[in-house]
Amino acid sequence: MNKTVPGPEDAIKDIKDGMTLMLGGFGLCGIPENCITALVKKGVKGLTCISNNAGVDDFGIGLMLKQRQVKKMISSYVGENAEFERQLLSGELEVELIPQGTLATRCLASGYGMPAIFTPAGVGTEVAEGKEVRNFNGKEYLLEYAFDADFAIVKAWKGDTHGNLIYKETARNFNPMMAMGGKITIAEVEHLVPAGELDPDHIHTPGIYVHRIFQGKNYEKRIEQRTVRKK
Amino acid sequence: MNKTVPGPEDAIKDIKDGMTLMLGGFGLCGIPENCITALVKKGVKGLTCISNNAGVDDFGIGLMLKQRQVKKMISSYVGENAEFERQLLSGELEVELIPQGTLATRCLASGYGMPAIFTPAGVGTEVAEGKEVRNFNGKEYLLEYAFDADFAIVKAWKGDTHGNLIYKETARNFNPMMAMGGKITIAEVEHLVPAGELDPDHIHTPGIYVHRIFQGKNYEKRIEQRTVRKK
Amino acid sequence: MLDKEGIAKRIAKEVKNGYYVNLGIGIPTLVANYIPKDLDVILQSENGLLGMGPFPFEGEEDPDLINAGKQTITTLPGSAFFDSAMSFGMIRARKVDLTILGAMEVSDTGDIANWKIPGKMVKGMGGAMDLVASAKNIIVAMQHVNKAGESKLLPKCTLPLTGVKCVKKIVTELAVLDVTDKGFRLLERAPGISVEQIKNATKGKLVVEGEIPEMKID
Amino acid sequence: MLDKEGIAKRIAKEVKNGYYVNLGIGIPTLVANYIPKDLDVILQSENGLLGMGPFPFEGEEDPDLINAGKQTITTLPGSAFFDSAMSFGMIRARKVDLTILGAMEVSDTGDIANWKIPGKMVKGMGGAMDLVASAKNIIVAMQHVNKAGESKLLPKCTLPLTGVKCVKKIVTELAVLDVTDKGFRLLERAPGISVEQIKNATKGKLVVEGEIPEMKID
Repeated sequence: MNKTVPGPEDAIKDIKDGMTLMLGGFGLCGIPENCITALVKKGVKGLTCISNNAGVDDFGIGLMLKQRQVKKMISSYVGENAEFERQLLSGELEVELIPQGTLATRCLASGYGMPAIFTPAGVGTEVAEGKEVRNFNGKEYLLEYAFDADFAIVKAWKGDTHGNLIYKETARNFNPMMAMGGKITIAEVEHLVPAGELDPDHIHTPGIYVHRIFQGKNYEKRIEQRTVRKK
Repeated sequence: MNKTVPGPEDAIKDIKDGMTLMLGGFGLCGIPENCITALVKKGVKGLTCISNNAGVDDFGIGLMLKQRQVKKMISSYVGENAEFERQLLSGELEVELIPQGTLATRCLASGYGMPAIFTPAGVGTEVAEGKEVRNFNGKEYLLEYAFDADFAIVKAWKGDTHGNLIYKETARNFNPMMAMGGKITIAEVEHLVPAGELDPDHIHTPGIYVHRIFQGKNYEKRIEQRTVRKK
Repeated sequence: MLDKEGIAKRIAKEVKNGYYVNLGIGIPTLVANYIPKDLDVILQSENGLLGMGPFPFEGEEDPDLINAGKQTITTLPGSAFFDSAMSFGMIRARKVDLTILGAMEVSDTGDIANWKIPGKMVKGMGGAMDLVASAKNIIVAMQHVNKAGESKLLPKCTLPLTGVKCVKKIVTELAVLDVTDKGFRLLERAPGISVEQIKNATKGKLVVEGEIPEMKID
Repeated sequence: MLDKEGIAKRIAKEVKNGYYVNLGIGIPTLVANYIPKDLDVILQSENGLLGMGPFPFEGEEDPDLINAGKQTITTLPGSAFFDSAMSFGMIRARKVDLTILGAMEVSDTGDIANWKIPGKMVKGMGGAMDLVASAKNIIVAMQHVNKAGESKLLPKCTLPLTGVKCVKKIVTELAVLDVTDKGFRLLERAPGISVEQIKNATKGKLVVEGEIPEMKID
């Protein structure tokens, strides 16, 4: 069950204008750098991107925004970048802001074949507008729907040729749920190994959820907030 | 954050007659042997047990059934034991049979703070009787509720003093969801290690879900169907 | 007429390269033995394993490593373990390409009954209801008639249902049939079995169009 | 009057042994510095970590290891990583004992507004709406009045809400207050601050019963 493709260009070759993509990562941590570069190069447009954040001006999804490839962002927190703000205010870019846990759980719902979930996040706020509210045991919850994404693009630390993935530290974040939630899932990994080299007990995303995998290159892994203490 | 207790008797000491327990395991694989023995010794009665299976006559939950400690079983597959059948037919024991995936996902819902989930399992069957049916995108789903269990009792392979757990192979099964789903969660482990010895990337159940942990003893790990091939 | 091994052999031909397959208990389990070695196929065991291998060698049984039938098994290179919520998650999300399971009855609209006989001790549905409710492709392996000689391919199931309108294909000792909008469509006859015999053994609506070839198994 | 560090110090006194705590960005982050060393407390970072440690030493930053504020951090013995679905799962399931976060406005019924100012660029709510909707105990760290001198403790929030009826306690530069059925209940005065000053700075319903002690922080 070899799912290896040579590189990001092959992995994303059938991503078309107007499609909906899930992109893993939290901030700039655990983002699919290679695929983003390939998407920028390919120049595919009118995309709806489901991603917790929108990158910064010159890195991550910010690179796609700069090229005006994104029609709509579905995120929980954006605006670390000026170009994003400009496009938003000019009406070129549409943004749907949703609570972070709702975002994560709607991805999980897609991957677990659940059409909708209930969450209390946003009850009584403008997030609840137009949504079904339901009371369970005296507490109110919103009905939130699973996502319907054409592709999920994730980044893992290690992966094998069957598509099994292992993430590193907090670079895990949204990647596992998105890997499960896409109709077609592309994984880029820092270390691609033959099937059998990963401990089956350590795998975070089983290969059944992954359709294409490749060994990524030249990871920059930019740090957004470098905070340190003195020795 | 030391959650270690000396042994199973201490771990289960406040389990009372009439309570609802989740018990991990699939068949006899990954069951909390030490806690079951302690529950039998304690003689607590009138229990509702949420467990995928009900053990065999002389092992697992079968030992509790023999002592008539169980009022109700909530399971997906039972009847590997004669005493169970006798009690069921005589009306001493109540059984609620639910699909295995529904059982697993209702546990997950408890652990993820979701009051209910939607699943297509059982639509159009007697499992759907009295339940809300809802159509999403042309497919029908049942609304199934999260469980409300007083205690969850699980078995892991390794655990640390903070309650972090790692399961082994298919002994994982229902244990992680139940560990998340109980109001109070007790974990028995084959290898209890100091906090810091487990790789944080390998942990299946984070310690926040576990309230008490102890090093189990004398695991029999009985095999239900010994199937082999010749060399 | 096919024996159980014959039914398993015929079903194995439905397995395609790259498939993730879930095999039920009984005849479906035998299918694994007949999947051509040159196909890349991964077996899912719904208790929490992808990449189920053969039974262990004597003395190498691992009590922590079993399949959904509670049998001792082995893993293969590339195997992955997961919990039961994820296991049924991938089943519900239709990531499993093919589900093969046994049945007591199937209706000509694709309903299936395989978990309960009124009056008998009920052991439970296990994962069957989840599997049939979600699988994108379900093949049923079953006997065409029961021990009393009565058809198990019916206009309507008489036993409590496991799932509705879900079965896609049926392989019995007599025939291969698809479930279509018009009822059971006869695709192949078992070696030595006539269309007439199949008609007589099928109580549900049966569609016979054109020449029905004899199935090829080897 | 307390400075930011003072507010953080006072809030740190609310942290009990054995607590799992989620700290928001801003003043709440400072609270970690004042939790007594003899308490066993574990910090949850909602991007997927239990057991958040201090900032790394210079040169030891790991880009794969950040907190919810995107700052480089470290782990501690007993840390565990998990995905964001599980992270918000444990938040929704009320496994986190205490949530501390900032606010722009709080109402005397416990509503909170802290994510959006109409007319300004909206960055998003991040995890705040999930946290306030589910936390069993929420303490808000905030300034009692805004830069224009207007009270931020109101009868009704004027800004778009983050959550309703969720705030339990508020610590400001002037006071510690509980949110009760009857409104804000004054518990403690900041050093040198009079009840009258707090009354003047509080636009929402304020309950003052008996002698109000001056808070002790050291």
